[in-house]
Amino acid sequence: MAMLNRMSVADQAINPEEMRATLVDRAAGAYASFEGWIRDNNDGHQVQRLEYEVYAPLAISEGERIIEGAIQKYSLLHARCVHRIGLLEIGECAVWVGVTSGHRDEAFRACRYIIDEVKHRLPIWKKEFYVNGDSGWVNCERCATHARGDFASV
Amino acid sequence: MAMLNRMSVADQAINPEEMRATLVDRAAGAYASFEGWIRDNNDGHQVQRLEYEVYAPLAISEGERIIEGAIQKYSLLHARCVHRIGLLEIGECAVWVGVTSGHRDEAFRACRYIIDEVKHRLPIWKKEFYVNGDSGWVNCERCATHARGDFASV
Amino acid sequence: MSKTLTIRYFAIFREHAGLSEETVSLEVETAGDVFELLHARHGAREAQGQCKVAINDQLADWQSPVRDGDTVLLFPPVAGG
Amino acid sequence: MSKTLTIRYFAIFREHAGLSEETVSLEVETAGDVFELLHARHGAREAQGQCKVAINDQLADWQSPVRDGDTVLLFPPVAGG
Repeated sequence: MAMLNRMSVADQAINPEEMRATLVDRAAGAYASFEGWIRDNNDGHQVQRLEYEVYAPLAISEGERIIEGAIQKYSLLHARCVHRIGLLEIGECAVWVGVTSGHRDEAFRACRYIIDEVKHRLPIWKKEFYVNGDSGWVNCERCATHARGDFASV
Repeated sequence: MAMLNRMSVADQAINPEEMRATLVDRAAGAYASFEGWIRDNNDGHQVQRLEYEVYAPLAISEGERIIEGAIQKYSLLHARCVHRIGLLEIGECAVWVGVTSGHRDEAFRACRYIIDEVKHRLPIWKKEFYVNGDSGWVNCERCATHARGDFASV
Repeated sequence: MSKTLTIRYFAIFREHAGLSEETVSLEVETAGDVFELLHARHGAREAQGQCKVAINDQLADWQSPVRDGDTVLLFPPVAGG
Repeated sequence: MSKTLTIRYFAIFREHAGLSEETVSLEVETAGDVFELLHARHGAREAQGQCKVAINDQLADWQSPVRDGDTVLLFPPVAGG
Protein backbone atom coordinates (compact mmCIF):
# COMPACT_ATOMS: atom_id res chain seq x y z
CA MET A 1 0.00 0.00 0.00
CA ALA A 2 1.20 3.47 -0.80
CA MET A 3 2.13 5.57 2.22
CA LEU A 4 -0.77 7.81 3.11
CA ASN A 5 -0.36 11.06 4.93
CA ARG A 6 -1.29 10.68 8.57
CA MET A 7 -3.42 13.81 8.26
CA SER A 8 -5.51 14.21 5.16
CA VAL A 9 -8.54 16.02 3.81
CA ALA A 10 -11.11 14.29 1.62
CA ASP A 11 -13.75 15.58 -0.78
CA GLN A 12 -15.47 12.19 -0.88
CA ALA A 13 -17.01 9.90 1.73
CA ILE A 14 -14.57 8.69 4.39
CA ASN A 15 -14.21 4.90 4.48
CA PRO A 16 -13.57 3.91 8.12
CA GLU A 17 -12.68 0.31 7.25
CA GLU A 18 -10.02 1.45 4.83
CA MET A 19 -8.60 3.88 7.37
CA ARG A 20 -8.64 1.24 10.12
CA ALA A 21 -6.71 -1.14 7.90
CA THR A 22 -3.80 1.31 7.70
CA LEU A 23 -3.29 1.01 11.48
CA VAL A 24 -2.92 -2.77 11.71
CA ASP A 25 0.12 -3.96 13.63
CA ARG A 26 1.08 -7.29 15.22
CA ALA A 27 2.11 -5.45 18.37
CA ALA A 28 -1.22 -3.62 18.67
CA GLY A 29 -3.48 -4.68 21.54
CA ALA A 30 -5.78 -1.68 21.35
CA TYR A 31 -7.51 0.23 18.56
CA ALA A 32 -9.56 3.33 19.37
CA SER A 33 -11.42 5.42 16.84
CA PHE A 34 -13.63 8.46 16.83
CA GLU A 35 -15.94 9.81 14.15
CA GLY A 36 -17.77 13.11 14.03
CA TRP A 37 -21.10 12.67 12.25
CA ILE A 38 -23.46 15.32 10.88
CA ARG A 39 -26.38 15.38 13.27
CA ASP A 40 -29.81 16.75 12.51
CA ASN A 41 -29.77 19.43 15.20
CA ASN A 42 -27.45 21.97 16.81
CA ASP A 43 -28.17 24.50 19.54
CA GLY A 44 -31.90 24.01 19.07
CA HIS A 45 -31.79 24.45 15.27
CA GLN A 46 -32.90 21.73 12.88
CA VAL A 47 -29.95 21.17 10.59
CA GLN A 48 -30.35 20.07 6.99
CA ARG A 49 -26.73 19.91 5.85
CA LEU A 50 -23.29 21.32 6.59
CA GLU A 51 -20.58 22.82 4.46
CA TYR A 52 -16.97 22.44 5.52
CA GLU A 53 -14.32 24.85 4.36
CA VAL A 54 -10.74 23.74 4.91
CA TYR A 55 -7.52 25.57 4.20
CA ALA A 56 -5.76 22.36 3.27
CA PRO A 57 -2.06 23.31 3.31
CA LEU A 58 -2.18 24.41 6.95
CA ALA A 59 -4.81 21.87 8.01
CA ILE A 60 -2.49 19.12 6.84
CA SER A 61 0.74 20.51 8.26
CA GLU A 62 -0.87 21.36 11.60
CA GLY A 63 -2.67 18.00 11.67
CA GLU A 64 0.60 16.15 11.05
CA ARG A 65 2.11 18.08 13.94
CA ILE A 66 -0.76 17.07 16.24
CA ILE A 67 -0.52 13.41 15.25
CA GLU A 68 3.26 13.30 15.55
CA GLY A 69 2.89 14.85 18.99
CA ALA A 70 0.29 12.25 20.00
CA ILE A 71 2.47 9.36 18.80
CA GLN A 72 5.35 10.60 20.96
CA LYS A 73 3.26 11.54 23.97
CA TYR A 74 1.28 8.29 24.13
CA SER A 75 3.81 5.85 22.59
CA LEU A 76 1.38 4.93 19.82
CA LEU A 77 2.08 2.42 17.10
CA HIS A 78 0.06 4.32 14.48
CA ALA A 79 -2.40 7.20 14.21
CA ARG A 80 -4.32 8.89 11.43
CA CYS A 81 -6.93 11.54 10.88
CA VAL A 82 -9.00 12.52 7.87
CA HIS A 83 -11.38 15.47 7.61
CA ARG A 84 -14.07 16.00 5.02
CA ILE A 85 -14.45 19.11 2.92
CA GLY A 86 -17.50 20.37 1.06
CA LEU A 87 -21.23 19.78 1.50
CA LEU A 88 -22.25 16.99 3.87
CA GLU A 89 -25.67 15.53 4.55
CA ILE A 90 -27.10 14.31 7.87
CA GLY A 91 -25.40 11.09 8.98
CA GLU A 92 -22.21 11.60 6.98
CA CYS A 93 -18.83 11.28 8.64
CA ALA A 94 -17.09 14.67 8.84
CA VAL A 95 -13.94 13.60 10.64
CA TRP A 96 -12.33 10.27 11.49
CA VAL A 97 -9.52 9.63 13.98
CA GLY A 98 -7.94 6.23 14.64
CA VAL A 99 -4.99 5.08 16.72
CA THR A 100 -3.35 1.79 17.72
CA SER A 101 -1.18 1.08 20.74
CA GLY A 102 -0.10 -1.75 23.01
CA HIS A 103 -2.74 -1.10 25.64
CA ARG A 104 -6.08 0.64 25.80
CA ASP A 105 -5.34 3.53 28.14
CA GLU A 106 -2.94 5.17 25.68
CA ALA A 107 -5.29 4.50 22.77
CA PHE A 108 -8.26 6.23 24.40
CA ARG A 109 -6.26 9.19 25.62
CA ALA A 110 -4.47 9.71 22.31
CA CYS A 111 -7.65 9.47 20.26
CA ARG A 112 -9.30 12.08 22.47
CA TYR A 113 -6.24 14.30 22.36
CA ILE A 114 -6.10 14.24 18.56
CA ILE A 115 -9.75 15.13 17.97
CA ASP A 116 -9.65 17.88 20.61
CA GLU A 117 -6.54 19.44 19.08
CA VAL A 118 -7.88 19.06 15.55
CA LYS A 119 -11.04 20.91 16.51
CA HIS A 120 -9.15 23.76 18.14
CA ARG A 121 -6.13 24.17 15.95
CA LEU A 122 -6.96 23.32 12.34
CA PRO A 123 -8.16 25.99 9.90
CA ILE A 124 -11.54 24.36 9.29
CA TRP A 125 -14.87 26.12 9.34
CA LYS A 126 -18.40 24.86 9.05
CA LYS A 127 -21.54 26.54 7.82
CA GLU A 128 -24.85 25.10 8.92
CA PHE A 129 -27.87 25.13 6.63
CA TYR A 130 -31.10 24.88 8.58
CA VAL A 131 -34.42 23.30 7.69
CA ASN A 132 -36.05 26.75 7.93
CA GLY A 133 -33.81 28.11 5.18
CA ASP A 134 -31.38 30.08 7.36
CA SER A 135 -27.69 29.38 7.47
CA GLY A 136 -24.74 30.40 9.57
CA TRP A 137 -21.07 29.84 10.23
CA VAL A 138 -20.47 27.91 13.41
CA ASN A 139 -18.09 29.61 15.79
CA CYS A 140 -16.03 27.46 18.05
CA GLU A 141 -17.43 28.26 21.49
CA ARG A 142 -14.15 27.68 23.21
CA CYS A 143 -11.93 29.60 20.83
CA ALA A 144 -11.86 32.65 23.02
CA THR A 145 -10.05 30.72 25.71
CA HIS A 146 -8.01 28.50 23.43
CA ALA A 147 -6.81 30.74 20.67
CA ARG A 148 -3.92 32.35 22.48
CA GLY A 149 -2.62 29.20 24.12
CA ASP A 150 -2.94 26.79 21.25
CA PHE A 151 -2.36 28.76 18.19
CA ALA A 152 -0.66 32.07 18.63
CA SER A 153 2.24 30.36 20.38
CA VAL A 154 3.06 28.12 17.41
CA MET B 1 -32.54 -5.57 10.42
CA ALA B 2 -33.33 -7.96 13.23
CA MET B 3 -32.80 -6.55 16.70
CA LEU B 4 -29.41 -7.65 17.97
CA ASN B 5 -28.61 -8.00 21.61
CA ARG B 6 -26.55 -5.06 22.79
CA MET B 7 -24.12 -7.52 24.36
CA SER B 8 -23.23 -10.60 22.39
CA VAL B 9 -20.58 -13.28 22.08
CA ALA B 10 -19.33 -14.49 18.72
CA ASP B 11 -17.51 -17.62 17.62
CA GLN B 12 -16.59 -16.07 14.27
CA ALA B 13 -14.69 -12.95 13.24
CA ILE B 14 -16.21 -9.69 14.47
CA ASN B 15 -17.19 -7.34 11.64
CA PRO B 16 -16.69 -3.76 12.90
CA GLU B 17 -18.49 -2.19 9.93
CA GLU B 18 -21.56 -4.27 10.55
CA MET B 19 -21.53 -3.41 14.25
CA ARG B 20 -21.02 0.28 13.52
CA ALA B 21 -24.02 0.28 11.20
CA THR B 22 -26.30 -0.76 14.07
CA LEU B 23 -25.49 2.51 15.91
CA VAL B 24 -26.44 4.95 13.16
CA ASP B 25 -28.79 7.73 14.24
CA ARG B 26 -29.72 11.10 12.75
CA ALA B 27 -29.21 12.72 16.15
CA ALA B 28 -25.70 11.27 16.56
CA GLY B 29 -22.82 13.73 16.34
CA ALA B 30 -20.22 11.41 17.83
CA TYR B 31 -19.27 7.78 17.34
CA ALA B 32 -16.53 6.23 19.47
CA SER B 33 -15.32 2.67 19.19
CA PHE B 34 -12.74 0.48 20.83
CA GLU B 35 -11.31 -2.86 19.75
CA GLY B 36 -9.06 -5.22 21.65
CA TRP B 37 -6.73 -7.00 19.24
CA ILE B 38 -4.56 -10.06 19.82
CA ARG B 39 -1.01 -8.75 20.03
CA ASP B 40 2.13 -10.78 19.54
CA ASN B 41 3.53 -10.22 23.03
CA ASN B 42 2.44 -10.00 26.64
CA ASP B 43 4.53 -9.45 29.76
CA GLY B 44 7.68 -10.25 27.83
CA HIS B 45 6.33 -13.48 26.31
CA GLN B 46 6.02 -14.01 22.57
CA VAL B 47 2.38 -14.92 22.01
CA GLN B 48 1.29 -17.23 19.19
CA ARG B 49 -2.47 -17.35 19.79
CA LEU B 50 -5.11 -16.93 22.48
CA GLU B 51 -8.07 -19.00 23.54
CA TYR B 52 -11.09 -17.26 25.06
CA GLU B 53 -13.49 -19.09 27.30
CA VAL B 54 -16.77 -17.32 27.96
CA TYR B 55 -19.64 -18.35 30.17
CA ALA B 56 -22.18 -16.90 27.80
CA PRO B 57 -25.38 -16.72 29.87
CA LEU B 58 -23.79 -14.51 32.51
CA ALA B 59 -21.46 -12.67 30.13
CA ILE B 60 -24.50 -11.56 28.18
CA SER B 61 -26.72 -10.64 31.13
CA GLU B 62 -23.91 -8.80 32.92
CA GLY B 63 -22.85 -7.12 29.65
CA GLU B 64 -26.41 -5.92 29.04
CA ARG B 65 -26.43 -4.48 32.55
CA ILE B 66 -23.16 -2.62 31.88
CA ILE B 67 -24.41 -1.21 28.57
CA GLU B 68 -27.79 -0.20 29.96
CA GLY B 69 -25.95 1.55 32.80
CA ALA B 70 -23.70 3.37 30.32
CA ILE B 71 -26.65 4.51 28.20
CA GLN B 72 -28.30 6.02 31.26
CA LYS B 73 -25.14 7.48 32.79
CA TYR B 74 -23.89 9.13 29.59
CA SER B 75 -27.19 9.81 27.78
CA LEU B 76 -26.10 7.70 24.81
CA LEU B 77 -28.16 7.13 21.71
CA HIS B 78 -26.88 3.58 21.19
CA ALA B 79 -24.19 1.24 22.48
CA ARG B 80 -23.11 -2.30 21.75
CA CYS B 81 -20.40 -4.76 22.65
CA VAL B 82 -19.39 -8.10 21.18
CA HIS B 83 -16.75 -10.48 22.55
CA ARG B 84 -15.08 -13.34 20.72
CA ILE B 85 -14.90 -16.89 22.02
CA GLY B 86 -12.52 -19.68 21.00
CA LEU B 87 -9.07 -19.68 19.42
CA LEU B 88 -7.81 -16.36 18.05
CA GLU B 89 -4.71 -15.60 16.04
CA ILE B 90 -2.46 -12.53 16.23
CA GLY B 91 -4.22 -9.47 14.84
CA GLU B 92 -7.76 -10.75 15.36
CA CYS B 93 -10.32 -8.61 17.13
CA ALA B 94 -11.22 -10.12 20.53
CA VAL B 95 -13.67 -7.47 21.68
CA TRP B 96 -15.47 -4.56 20.04
CA VAL B 97 -17.30 -1.69 21.77
CA GLY B 98 -19.13 1.10 19.97
CA VAL B 99 -21.32 3.97 21.13
CA THR B 100 -23.09 6.97 19.62
CA SER B 101 -24.16 10.18 21.32
CA GLY B 102 -24.87 13.82 20.59
CA HIS B 103 -21.40 15.04 21.51
CA ARG B 104 -17.95 13.55 21.80
CA ASP B 105 -17.28 13.84 25.51
CA GLU B 106 -20.03 11.39 26.42
CA ALA B 107 -19.04 9.05 23.60
CA PHE B 108 -15.42 8.78 24.74
CA ARG B 109 -16.28 8.39 28.41
CA ALA B 110 -18.98 5.80 27.80
CA CYS B 111 -16.82 3.72 25.44
CA ARG B 112 -14.06 3.65 28.04
CA TYR B 113 -16.49 2.83 30.82
CA ILE B 114 -17.96 -0.11 28.93
CA ILE B 115 -14.65 -1.76 28.04
CA ASP B 116 -13.32 -1.29 31.58
CA GLU B 117 -16.41 -2.82 33.14
CA VAL B 118 -16.50 -5.64 30.60
CA LYS B 119 -12.93 -6.56 31.42
CA HIS B 120 -13.55 -6.57 35.17
CA ARG B 121 -17.04 -7.98 35.45
CA LEU B 122 -17.70 -10.50 32.68
CA PRO B 123 -16.96 -14.21 33.16
CA ILE B 124 -14.38 -14.39 30.37
CA TRP B 125 -10.96 -16.00 30.61
CA LYS B 126 -8.06 -16.16 28.23
CA LYS B 127 -5.31 -18.71 27.83
CA GLU B 128 -2.16 -17.62 26.09
CA PHE B 129 -0.19 -19.99 23.89
CA TYR B 130 3.41 -18.90 23.53
CA VAL B 131 5.85 -19.30 20.67
CA ASN B 132 8.07 -21.45 22.93
CA GLY B 133 5.29 -24.00 23.42
CA ASP B 134 4.20 -22.97 26.92
CA SER B 135 0.73 -21.78 27.74
CA GLY B 136 -1.06 -20.18 30.64
CA TRP B 137 -4.32 -18.64 31.81
CA VAL B 138 -4.05 -14.89 32.07
CA ASN B 139 -5.08 -13.54 35.43
CA CYS B 140 -6.51 -10.09 35.53
CA GLU B 141 -3.83 -8.15 37.38
CA ARG B 142 -6.32 -5.82 38.96
CA CYS B 143 -8.86 -8.41 40.06
CA ALA B 144 -7.54 -8.48 43.58
CA THR B 145 -8.55 -4.87 44.06
CA HIS B 146 -11.67 -4.93 41.92
CA ALA B 147 -13.36 -8.22 42.72
CA ARG B 148 -15.08 -7.18 45.92
CA GLY B 149 -16.27 -3.82 44.70
CA ASP B 150 -17.42 -4.72 41.24
CA PHE B 151 -18.73 -8.19 41.47
CA ALA B 152 -19.48 -9.50 44.93
CA SER B 153 -21.82 -6.59 45.52
CA VAL B 154 -24.06 -7.41 42.56
CA MET C 1 -28.01 -31.78 56.74
CA SER C 2 -26.22 -32.50 53.54
CA LYS C 3 -27.12 -30.76 50.28
CA THR C 4 -26.85 -32.06 46.75
CA LEU C 5 -25.11 -29.44 44.59
CA THR C 6 -23.92 -29.24 41.03
CA ILE C 7 -20.56 -27.49 40.85
CA ARG C 8 -19.28 -26.05 37.56
CA TYR C 9 -15.64 -25.15 37.07
CA PHE C 10 -14.30 -22.68 34.52
CA ALA C 11 -10.91 -22.03 32.91
CA ILE C 12 -8.06 -22.81 35.31
CA PHE C 13 -10.51 -24.24 37.87
CA ARG C 14 -11.60 -26.78 35.30
CA GLU C 15 -7.98 -27.72 34.78
CA HIS C 16 -7.38 -28.03 38.53
CA ALA C 17 -10.46 -30.22 38.92
CA GLY C 18 -9.89 -32.22 35.74
CA LEU C 19 -13.58 -31.88 35.02
CA SER C 20 -16.03 -29.13 34.14
CA GLU C 21 -18.90 -30.21 36.34
CA GLU C 22 -19.60 -32.56 39.23
CA THR C 23 -22.57 -33.31 41.46
CA VAL C 24 -21.64 -33.62 45.11
CA SER C 25 -23.34 -34.07 48.44
CA LEU C 26 -21.93 -31.59 50.96
CA GLU C 27 -22.50 -30.12 54.39
CA VAL C 28 -22.21 -26.43 53.47
CA GLU C 29 -24.05 -23.23 54.21
CA THR C 30 -22.59 -20.61 51.85
CA ALA C 31 -20.96 -20.17 48.46
CA GLY C 32 -17.73 -19.57 50.36
CA ASP C 33 -17.95 -23.03 51.87
CA VAL C 34 -18.27 -24.47 48.37
CA PHE C 35 -15.16 -22.55 47.33
CA GLU C 36 -13.28 -24.33 50.11
CA LEU C 37 -14.27 -27.60 48.50
CA LEU C 38 -12.43 -26.58 45.38
CA HIS C 39 -9.28 -26.04 47.43
CA ALA C 40 -9.63 -29.23 49.46
CA ARG C 41 -10.55 -31.61 46.64
CA HIS C 42 -8.77 -30.10 43.67
CA GLY C 43 -5.79 -28.16 44.99
CA ALA C 44 -6.77 -24.73 43.60
CA ARG C 45 -4.61 -21.93 44.97
CA GLU C 46 -6.36 -18.81 43.72
CA ALA C 47 -7.39 -16.41 46.49
CA GLN C 48 -11.13 -16.31 47.09
CA GLY C 49 -11.09 -12.51 46.98
CA GLN C 50 -9.95 -12.63 43.34
CA CYS C 51 -12.58 -15.15 42.31
CA LYS C 52 -16.31 -14.87 41.72
CA VAL C 53 -19.33 -17.08 42.14
CA ALA C 54 -22.78 -17.49 40.67
CA ILE C 55 -25.67 -19.55 41.99
CA ASN C 56 -28.17 -20.78 39.39
CA ASP C 57 -26.82 -18.27 36.84
CA GLN C 58 -27.15 -15.29 39.21
CA LEU C 59 -24.01 -13.58 40.41
CA ALA C 60 -23.70 -13.98 44.16
CA ASP C 61 -21.27 -13.22 46.94
CA TRP C 62 -19.38 -15.65 49.10
CA GLN C 63 -21.79 -15.17 52.00
CA SER C 64 -24.79 -16.18 49.87
CA PRO C 65 -26.53 -19.32 51.17
CA VAL C 66 -26.67 -22.40 48.96
CA ARG C 67 -29.71 -24.64 48.94
CA ASP C 68 -30.25 -28.26 48.07
CA GLY C 69 -30.34 -28.64 44.29
CA ASP C 70 -28.44 -25.41 43.49
CA THR C 71 -25.91 -25.14 40.70
CA VAL C 72 -22.82 -23.25 41.86
CA LEU C 73 -20.50 -21.72 39.25
CA LEU C 74 -16.92 -21.09 40.37
CA PHE C 75 -15.12 -18.40 38.39
CA PRO C 76 -11.36 -17.85 38.56
CA PRO C 77 -10.02 -14.30 38.07
CA VAL C 78 -11.42 -12.86 34.83
CA ALA C 79 -9.40 -11.47 31.95
CA GLY C 80 -11.75 -10.33 29.22
CA GLY C 81 -10.83 -8.34 26.14
CA MET D 1 6.90 52.90 4.06
CA SER D 2 4.04 51.12 2.47
CA LYS D 3 4.03 47.35 1.85
CA THR D 4 2.32 45.36 -0.83
CA LEU D 5 0.45 42.45 0.76
CA THR D 6 -1.85 39.74 -0.45
CA ILE D 7 -4.67 39.18 2.05
CA ARG D 8 -6.71 35.98 1.98
CA TYR D 9 -10.07 35.73 3.72
CA PHE D 10 -11.72 32.51 4.89
CA ALA D 11 -15.26 31.47 5.76
CA ILE D 12 -17.19 34.35 7.38
CA PHE D 13 -14.31 36.76 6.68
CA ARG D 14 -14.68 36.01 3.00
CA GLU D 15 -18.37 36.81 3.27
CA HIS D 16 -17.66 40.07 5.12
CA ALA D 17 -15.11 41.09 2.50
CA GLY D 18 -17.13 39.85 -0.45
CA LEU D 19 -13.92 38.42 -1.88
CA SER D 20 -11.48 35.67 -1.00
CA GLU D 21 -8.28 37.52 -1.81
CA GLU D 22 -7.07 41.03 -2.42
CA THR D 23 -3.72 42.70 -2.96
CA VAL D 24 -3.33 45.92 -1.05
CA SER D 25 -0.69 48.52 -0.34
CA LEU D 26 -0.61 49.31 3.38
CA GLU D 27 1.38 51.09 6.06
CA VAL D 28 1.48 48.25 8.60
CA GLU D 29 4.03 46.62 10.86
CA THR D 30 2.36 43.49 12.25
CA ALA D 31 -0.24 40.86 11.47
CA GLY D 32 -2.43 42.57 14.06
CA ASP D 33 -2.33 45.76 12.00
CA VAL D 34 -3.56 43.78 9.01
CA PHE D 35 -6.42 42.41 11.09
CA GLU D 36 -7.50 46.00 11.76
CA LEU D 37 -7.76 46.46 8.02
CA LEU D 38 -10.36 43.71 7.91
CA HIS D 39 -12.42 45.59 10.47
CA ALA D 40 -12.00 48.98 8.86
CA ARG D 41 -12.58 48.00 5.24
CA HIS D 42 -14.98 45.09 5.56
CA GLY D 43 -16.91 45.51 8.81
CA ALA D 44 -15.83 42.28 10.48
CA ARG D 45 -16.79 42.12 14.15
CA GLU D 46 -15.03 38.98 15.37
CA ALA D 47 -12.66 39.55 18.29
CA GLN D 48 -9.01 39.30 17.34
CA GLY D 49 -8.35 36.99 20.27
CA GLN D 50 -10.70 34.39 18.78
CA CYS D 51 -9.12 34.56 15.34
CA LYS D 52 -5.86 33.27 13.94
CA VAL D 53 -3.37 34.33 11.33
CA ALA D 54 -0.80 32.79 9.05
CA ILE D 55 1.92 34.50 7.06
CA ASN D 56 3.06 32.72 3.92
CA ASP D 57 1.41 29.49 5.10
CA GLN D 58 3.11 29.56 8.49
CA LEU D 59 0.99 30.08 11.57
CA ALA D 60 1.94 33.33 13.23
CA ASP D 61 0.85 35.51 16.09
CA TRP D 62 -0.61 38.99 15.95
CA GLN D 63 2.72 40.56 16.91
CA SER D 64 4.52 38.93 13.98
CA PRO D 65 5.98 41.48 11.53
CA VAL D 66 4.75 41.50 7.95
CA ARG D 67 7.11 42.25 5.09
CA ASP D 68 6.62 43.57 1.62
CA GLY D 69 5.28 40.79 -0.62
CA ASP D 70 3.89 38.63 2.20
CA THR D 71 0.63 36.72 1.91
CA VAL D 72 -1.43 37.11 5.07
CA LEU D 73 -4.19 34.57 5.79
CA LEU D 74 -6.95 35.72 8.12
CA PHE D 75 -8.79 32.90 9.90
CA PRO D 76 -12.08 33.42 11.74
CA PRO D 77 -12.82 31.19 14.77
CA VAL D 78 -12.39 27.54 13.79
CA ALA D 79 -15.00 24.83 14.15
CA GLY D 80 -13.59 21.58 12.84
CA GLY D 81 -15.14 18.15 13.24
